[in-house]
Amino acid sequence: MPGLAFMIFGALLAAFAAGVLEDYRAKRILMGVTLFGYAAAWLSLVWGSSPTGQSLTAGGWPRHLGIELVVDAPFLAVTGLFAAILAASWAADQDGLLLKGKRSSLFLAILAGLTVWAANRDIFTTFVAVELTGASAYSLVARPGHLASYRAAFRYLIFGSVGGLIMLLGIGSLYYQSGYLNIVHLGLAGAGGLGLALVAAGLLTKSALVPFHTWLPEAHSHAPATISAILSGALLPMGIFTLARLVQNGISLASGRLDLLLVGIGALTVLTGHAWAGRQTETKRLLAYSSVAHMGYILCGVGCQTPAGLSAALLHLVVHGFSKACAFLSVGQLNLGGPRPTGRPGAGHHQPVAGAAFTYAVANLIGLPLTPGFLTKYLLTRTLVERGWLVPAIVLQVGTVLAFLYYWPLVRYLWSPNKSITSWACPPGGPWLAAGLALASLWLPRLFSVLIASIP
Amino acid sequence: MMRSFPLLLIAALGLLLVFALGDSLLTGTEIGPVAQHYLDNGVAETGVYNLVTAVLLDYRALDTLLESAVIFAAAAAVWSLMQQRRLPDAEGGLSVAVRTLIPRLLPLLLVYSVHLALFGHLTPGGGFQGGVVLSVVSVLLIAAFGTGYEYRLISPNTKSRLELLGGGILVVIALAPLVVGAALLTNGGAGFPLGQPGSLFSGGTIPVLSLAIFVKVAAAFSLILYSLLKKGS
Amino acid sequence: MTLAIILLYGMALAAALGAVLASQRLTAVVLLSVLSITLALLYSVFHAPDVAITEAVIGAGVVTAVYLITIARTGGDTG
Amino acid sequence: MDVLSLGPWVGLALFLIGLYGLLTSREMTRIVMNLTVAESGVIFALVARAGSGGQGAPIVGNAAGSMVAPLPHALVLTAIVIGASLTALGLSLAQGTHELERNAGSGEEQ
Repeated sequence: MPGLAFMIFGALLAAFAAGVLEDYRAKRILMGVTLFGYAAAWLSLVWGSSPTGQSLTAGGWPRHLGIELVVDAPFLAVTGLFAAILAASWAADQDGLLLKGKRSSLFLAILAGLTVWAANRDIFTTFVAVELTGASAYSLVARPGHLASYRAAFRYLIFGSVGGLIMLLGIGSLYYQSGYLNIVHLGLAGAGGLGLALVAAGLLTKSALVPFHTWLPEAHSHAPATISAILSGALLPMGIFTLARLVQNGISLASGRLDLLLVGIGALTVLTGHAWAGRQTETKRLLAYSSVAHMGYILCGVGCQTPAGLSAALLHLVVHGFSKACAFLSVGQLNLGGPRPTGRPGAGHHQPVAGAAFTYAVANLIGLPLTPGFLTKYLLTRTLVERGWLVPAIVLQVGTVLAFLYYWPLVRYLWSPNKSITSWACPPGGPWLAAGLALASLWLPRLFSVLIASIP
Repeated sequence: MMRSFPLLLIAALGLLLVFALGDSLLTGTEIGPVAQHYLDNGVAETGVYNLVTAVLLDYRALDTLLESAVIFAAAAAVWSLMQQRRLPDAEGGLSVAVRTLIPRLLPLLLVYSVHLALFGHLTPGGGFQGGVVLSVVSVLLIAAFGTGYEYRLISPNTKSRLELLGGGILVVIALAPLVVGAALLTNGGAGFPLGQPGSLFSGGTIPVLSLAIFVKVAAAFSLILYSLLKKGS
Repeated sequence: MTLAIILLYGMALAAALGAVLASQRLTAVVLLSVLSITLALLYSVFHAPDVAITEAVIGAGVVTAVYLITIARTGGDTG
Repeated sequence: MDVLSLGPWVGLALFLIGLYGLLTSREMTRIVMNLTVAESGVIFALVARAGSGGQGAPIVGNAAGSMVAPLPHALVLTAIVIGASLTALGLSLAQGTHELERNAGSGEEQ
């Protein structure tokens, strides 16, 4: 599978090279070429993929001695998501925020880190990949000259580092229980217990699950819109992704019900996220809290510990990633960022494409019928009901109603008939991109459901 | 009550951790199957005497590459955050005693850093440690002669290029085994000569990786120190 | 040997407590580098010379330098 | 009781001391320092647990008797370097915040 090696090391080499470039246009081209090559390598992996997934170990060792990398349906699903989101925020970066200083290196390093994070089946390499994406993401939150964003970035860094430390402690426990670091071997050796609880606590901090979510609203609302799209859509759910890998390989608590614990935290997060989102007056903060809620949905699916639950969670991860990135990017376009009462009513009439993209993304996030978001929420609810857990299933529906209640005024405001503002500059290209993302999200669930259905 | 709340929380967490880690991290002496394999077959499979280096640069070389990427990312992040700042021109240059002491210390540190990087596969040390020692040299230069001197000696642009050089070598070595159809980062298995264990030229790609990391880490850490030394307007 | 190790344990814990509780940032930085050197000695006792070198070079060297620079750049010792 | 087997407990204590500092400190540089203390604790626990399993460093030719496991040492080296990078990053954010606060303060005075 040379495609995987090119995805990882192509992004890494481009990140190193971007550190030397000074010229903005050269950086822009380098980033574009890298994303294009990444997408090409991804396609080659999709064509060559087998239903059971393929595995390789770096260094050619037996997998317990080296670091195992796998290309399977979940890997392809999330890396496709990364490529699309990063390409969209690259193209939507009108004011060159991603090009200042060495930020383009950080952007590409995030891509490399996320790819390794998705591919590896080694608990310590996961830690290193987590820290690589973290180290690249923290400072991207800080906008030059913007005090609140610096504070948010620092808070993000501290929470991320403490989460990483707790994860490291858990990794130590798992390793000394069994002597292995490979997830499959850890599962076979029966490692788990409270070591897993520590690793899970670290991962759930990275994914902002209640009660470890307090860093997220600050970081995601103060960051530039292009960065918020990457953080919310691509980076945030990866903690749960790794947790799903652990759970899938039979690593479990020694006593107590892991499934109930995860679904409980998930349901609590859904309620908390929606409740706080409804109280926000600033659109980006609202979207940030909505991300918290959606991490809860995904965790509910993982907590079911059934193939149906896991694939529903993965589908929801992909749909949420596309919709949330689309929403953040179109908010940047529509200038909906300010406090709602002083924003611009009727902005949708002036920028119909961006307005439509935002409206569609919101419909997806609420889970209105006929959208992919509806499909994934339906699958999650069905899995919960099949397991006999009615309370979390009802919580999910309550969440949908709450989401509708707080998104509705926003959409109505966007399309309000007040056309008094005659014009303001609309950067070319951006709205179409957001619309393209929206369209892509329509079809991807179908594609991936075919892939996922083939998992034994 | 409010003042003792953090203490209570920590005590509770401590109890929980003792309970959680009591039978794994906190007690026991067994080595485990993977580490035992490294001890038994490490020298034969990788050709180096220092088994920690064998794990770092051969068995788990991907971790190490990513780790050097973390340092790179941190350096790029610090650089971007401190971009608007300028070097203080007037600052720098300590007392005469320090100025005469440091030039005598420098050759020693230089030799030590290169030694660490070159002999990391035979004795304790390696590219990371050597690179960090080398970056301390640039701090000493700044302390003794001021930022301007260090800037003229090796400018930040040169350091960035050195980072790219080190990173480029790492990526080339990582991808080279694909040419012969081996997995990425394969060392002995892809035909790199492992040499006679215990000699300077042993371990296939390991010494080369170590040197590339040496250059990269030294450049990255001195970029970090340089950026942090700059002053706001 | 046993006594020396216990002494090092005590020194590490005392330095850490001091660094956390110190009222001045400069004191805390000095205690942090004491902690690093103590830990480096302990690592060599625990048969980990590689880790010992790294901890000495990074913990007592670069990280201390970074702290000192930051304290100088953020208004000296007022925090 | 072997005094070496106390090592991981000391590491855990260092971790808890660092966490206590994190809960009680407000100033940014101090927060990063406490993070460093907590991190040293975790790392020391990992190394100390491996160190009681043998009589020599994992370097062929130097060891008198059985060697300790090299894997934890390699993991810990990675963790130390990552920790130092993040410390530098946190401190640069602290410097940037301090500068912006100072500028905001002087702006209000004028």
